[in-house]
Amino acid sequence: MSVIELQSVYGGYGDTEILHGVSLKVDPGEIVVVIGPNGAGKSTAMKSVFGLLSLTKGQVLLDGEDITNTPPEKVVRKGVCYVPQTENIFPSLTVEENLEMGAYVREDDFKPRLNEIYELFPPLAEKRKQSAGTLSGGQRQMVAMGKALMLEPRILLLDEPTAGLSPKFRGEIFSIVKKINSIGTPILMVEQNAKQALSIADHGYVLVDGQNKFFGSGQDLLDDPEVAEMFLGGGKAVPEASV
Amino acid sequence: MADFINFYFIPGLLLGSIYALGAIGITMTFVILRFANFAHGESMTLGVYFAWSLVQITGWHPLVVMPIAMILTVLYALSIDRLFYKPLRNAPVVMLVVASFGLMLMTRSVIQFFWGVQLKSVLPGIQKPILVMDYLRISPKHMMIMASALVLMFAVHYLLTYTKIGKAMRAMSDSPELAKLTGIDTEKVVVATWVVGAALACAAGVFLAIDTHVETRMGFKLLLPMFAAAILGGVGRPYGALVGGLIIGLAEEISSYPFIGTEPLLNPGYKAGVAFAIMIGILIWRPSGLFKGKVF
Amino acid sequence: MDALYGYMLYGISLATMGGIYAVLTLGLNVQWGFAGLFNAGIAGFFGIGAYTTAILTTSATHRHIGGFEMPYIVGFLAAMLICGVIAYLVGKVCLRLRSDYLAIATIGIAEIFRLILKNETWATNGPRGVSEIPKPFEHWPEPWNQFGFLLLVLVVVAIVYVLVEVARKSPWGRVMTAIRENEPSAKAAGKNVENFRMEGFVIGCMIMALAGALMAHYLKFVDPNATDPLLATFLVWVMLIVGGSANNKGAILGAFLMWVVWSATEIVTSRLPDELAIRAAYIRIFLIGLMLQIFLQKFPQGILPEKRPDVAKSNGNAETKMAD
Amino acid sequence: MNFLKKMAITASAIAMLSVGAQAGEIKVGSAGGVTGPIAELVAAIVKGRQIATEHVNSNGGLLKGDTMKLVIADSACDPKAAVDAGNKLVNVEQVVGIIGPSCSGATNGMVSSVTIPAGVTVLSDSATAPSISELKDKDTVFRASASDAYQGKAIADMVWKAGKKKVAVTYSNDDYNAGIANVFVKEFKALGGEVTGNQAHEPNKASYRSELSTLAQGGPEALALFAYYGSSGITIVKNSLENGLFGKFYAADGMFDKSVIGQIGADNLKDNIWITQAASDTEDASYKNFAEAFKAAGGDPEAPYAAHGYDVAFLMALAIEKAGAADRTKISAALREVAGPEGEVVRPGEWAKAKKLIADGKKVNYQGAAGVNDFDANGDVTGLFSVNVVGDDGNWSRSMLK
Repeated sequence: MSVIELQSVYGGYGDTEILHGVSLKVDPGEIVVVIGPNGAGKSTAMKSVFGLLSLTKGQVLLDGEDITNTPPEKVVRKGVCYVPQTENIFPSLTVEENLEMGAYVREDDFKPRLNEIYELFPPLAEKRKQSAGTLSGGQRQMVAMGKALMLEPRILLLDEPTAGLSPKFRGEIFSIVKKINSIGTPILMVEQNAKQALSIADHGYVLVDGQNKFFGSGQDLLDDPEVAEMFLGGGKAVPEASV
Repeated sequence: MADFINFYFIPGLLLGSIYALGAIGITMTFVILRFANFAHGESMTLGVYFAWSLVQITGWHPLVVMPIAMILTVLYALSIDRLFYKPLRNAPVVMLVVASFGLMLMTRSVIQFFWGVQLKSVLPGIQKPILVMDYLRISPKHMMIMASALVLMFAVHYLLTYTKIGKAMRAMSDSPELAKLTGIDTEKVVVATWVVGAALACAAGVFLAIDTHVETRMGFKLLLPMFAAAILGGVGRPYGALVGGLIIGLAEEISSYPFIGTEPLLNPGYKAGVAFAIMIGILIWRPSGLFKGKVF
Repeated sequence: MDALYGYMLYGISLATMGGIYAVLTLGLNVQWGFAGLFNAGIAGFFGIGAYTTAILTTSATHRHIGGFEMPYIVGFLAAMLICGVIAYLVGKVCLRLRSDYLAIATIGIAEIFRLILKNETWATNGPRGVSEIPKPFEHWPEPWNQFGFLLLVLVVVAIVYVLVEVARKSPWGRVMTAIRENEPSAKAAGKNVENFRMEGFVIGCMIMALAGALMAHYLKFVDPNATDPLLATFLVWVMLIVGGSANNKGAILGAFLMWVVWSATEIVTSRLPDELAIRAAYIRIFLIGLMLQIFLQKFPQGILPEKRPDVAKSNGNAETKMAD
Repeated sequence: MNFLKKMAITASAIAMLSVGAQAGEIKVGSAGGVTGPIAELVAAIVKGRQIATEHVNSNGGLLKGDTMKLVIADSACDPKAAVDAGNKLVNVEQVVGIIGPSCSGATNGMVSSVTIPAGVTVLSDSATAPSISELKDKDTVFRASASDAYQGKAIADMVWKAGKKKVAVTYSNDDYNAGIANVFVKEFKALGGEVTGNQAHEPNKASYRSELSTLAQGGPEALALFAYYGSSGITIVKNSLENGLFGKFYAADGMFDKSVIGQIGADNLKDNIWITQAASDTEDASYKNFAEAFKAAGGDPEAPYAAHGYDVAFLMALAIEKAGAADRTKISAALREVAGPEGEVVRPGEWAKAKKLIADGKKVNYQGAAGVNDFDANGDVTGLFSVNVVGDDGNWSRSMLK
């Protein structure tokens, strides 16, 4: 059974419909990447999993359980963690406090998990008493992901984790994503840097105008000339600007 | 110099700590519930009247009955939240401001109805100050107020730094949206905010009443300085509110010190305007306040 | 017969006060109903208007500056002009921030203005106020003088209503609605949001000053209590919310209705035993406040809801929330 | 929305039914700032009015046994509210005359806009602004409290006679206290005294230490304090005594209240504070009559203007009795006839005696609890004054000011 499955969902903000029947799924242990042009509804599709917008049609399933239109605070408790693209840390809290907040819904002792996170992100261990707002962009992203991982989630949703980062950090983030995945957490990720993202993905989706356009394994999509033409700069280098 | 310390600096500090305690509640509701709570001054007044009644019933010192008054004020704040603010939680925020504006007058009229408008006192009589080092005049009453204020400030500090709910409050004042996504129980944080805000408002009011007297419009008089303190410190920054309150209190008192000649620098009639002037200045030059608060 | 004549005179006074409040409420409607701006210091702008005309139109006295004996119309125009300038300065500071800041700043302005009125005795006669303000038609025989003034008020209400209504239907009004509903998309459409807000704020304040000027002539007296928030700020808010914000007819209806409720309830409460009658004054304030809360929660559209066929309303809230 | 309409309809229906004087009831408007900035003072004033009305009604009533009915209207110390209140009293309630309102501003607005055009007599108990004297009022505006001009001078004389040559002055910045301070400063300087500092203060502040510290410069021997006891007076005395800034205080009647002693303590105030108050003739029997009645009614006579409240209600009753009918147009002239100075003296509580005198066609001279009420051409009283100090029993003790 898929961890997360969107079955032909329709919806948007207010009266503006953005998703016109999007379907996608993430199977256990997978990294799934969603790419597409600006305004294609990539982030919106991800937010729909998290109950951040109201769906008019279609279903969202978590391990087969219907969680359509469940409010975000309940979705978290079901073990789905979401890292937004911006404002994904509490800047005035220290690194450790941020991680603690990530474990807010945990009733048990989260200390062991905290140490695991520090092992995963050694720079954070050094700066645990520093307020998160003073960290560099890449380290903030680590805090954001670490915060989400505190829950030992069933699936991790990442909204453009590399947006605004320099190419050096970008690579670092992708390798972290791979590392998180390798210890067993399935990941659904929206990305602008399609080429790099697809190269670590098990599967990829291409959304255009709120609808599915292409689907395939990461490598298939990279090899697909049409996809390459549209999103990978004709097979050339990935464009610098991500917005 | 002795005059400056005795009659300008110490009163300023005292007034400042009262503003500071009140401003913490304002700054927290502003950032967590996202609206400027005009009824905050009235929570303060109500708390004082609770304390006054308790003093009448028990005959104890106002500081002794203060915790009970604080609990009553908290209950009031929570029921107001349930009845009047919660139904508007999903409406545009400015509706909440309108509602709080209405509650300000409603609460005051209830106080005036039940307790009447006659002036009251929680601690009658006068206290001669103790002379320290031959020129510092320190009144025991003021020592008590300052000490209690300090205790409360440390309690707030402890709550915000070392408890889960306190950290959640700080997290939510950083970003309510992210707090929700993180799974923080935002309604619980809202409740905690009212608890802290109302309890501190009650304490600030009682301190003021110990220093002066009990009167139905005392809370409203403090509203503008408290807003100014919250904005000066940076909205959503409880420590900022503390500093902001102290600065506003000191500035109000010191503004009429005769720095030049024997006439007050500023006509004391304009004292109440000092807080406002500082606030406007901050809004022009640094809307995020001294401690990088939220700007909406 | 005497009684009937008395009721008629009371009716005139109700209508006159209602009319002045209607002007105030229309001014607030431009700010809140059109532009979504929260002005918590209506009393301040109202007072500025009242004092300006009072000082310009009274005859010479040793109590305050003046002796200009200007015609009423000059008083009215000057009141609006001065208020407009002050509103512009306030707007300059606050309008780039969210509405709460404006609310705090405007309540502060009312406070500062009150302090100036009280302390600058040479100009304003301090707390003792400006008396013997001339009143249009006061030399006509009773009750025609009252009728005359009522007519003046109603004419002003009509003029303000027509102007504000024209503005609402104009492209300017439509942009205002768009900004209030969805600021980001209005910005994206290339509208200078801050300028539009400023225009709404300044125009609203000028209308409030006009109401203040009318009140000064009606009462023939003005003192720093003119800036008291209860009757000149809070009541106006209740009027607009009850009548229907963003609807000019609603604003006028709300003003007349609430003034009648406010004034006439005392006729009932004054019949209570004395002790209660005194305390009933507070119950009156409480009930008016409660009414505001009920309307805010249950009928946020007011008695006459906003008419706006072209824009869907149901999802307005969701949109603003997301836009935050 | 329906409930709103219903509410309005019910309200007006009740109003209609109950309007119009019932048989044997004569209505007098009782306007006062029962809400608003001086509400705490007005509560006692209104009580004074009620006690006078009870005295009238329980001793034979008005005219042919009619009862006098006070109709309360809230003037909120605000001209807007006062005009509305006046309109209701004059036009809906059809009162014979109006006592009150409390504040000068409210009085100014109400009489200019409502009662002077309507020809209704107004007798205020606590409006003291000099500008009220100057209104072109067709002799319909009276007041039982002395214009500030008199009391300011009385205090200046008292301070000077007490041998104080240098004083500092502070006043609460409201219409009443600012006016009286102004007169005091002028008169005290005219006597040859020195005013070392003269400062307004904003009422209702938490502390006045800094103001007082500035005022204490220049060696003043006493503080002339013009304030209401509640909004700032008590705080100022407290702050001064606690910090040794001032030890002696001279004050006007806004400071006269039992709570001043209650909150500061009799020991601290004994021989340190002098508060003037309007008074009647030498023996001050009028005040004693009033004070006993007020205490019997469960009130505290030592409240500012409570006595004036009594006087205006009593005077209004006398005027109606004298006019012989509940006729608005005759009240003004009748009021002058019952107020003195000629005629047999009538004191608070002596309604039966007054009623008989009037019935016999004799002249009456009401000597009020708060002073002689001989109206001058402007409808003002000049007033004698008494001074209150803290007596041996820890209460206010009162003596005439010569």
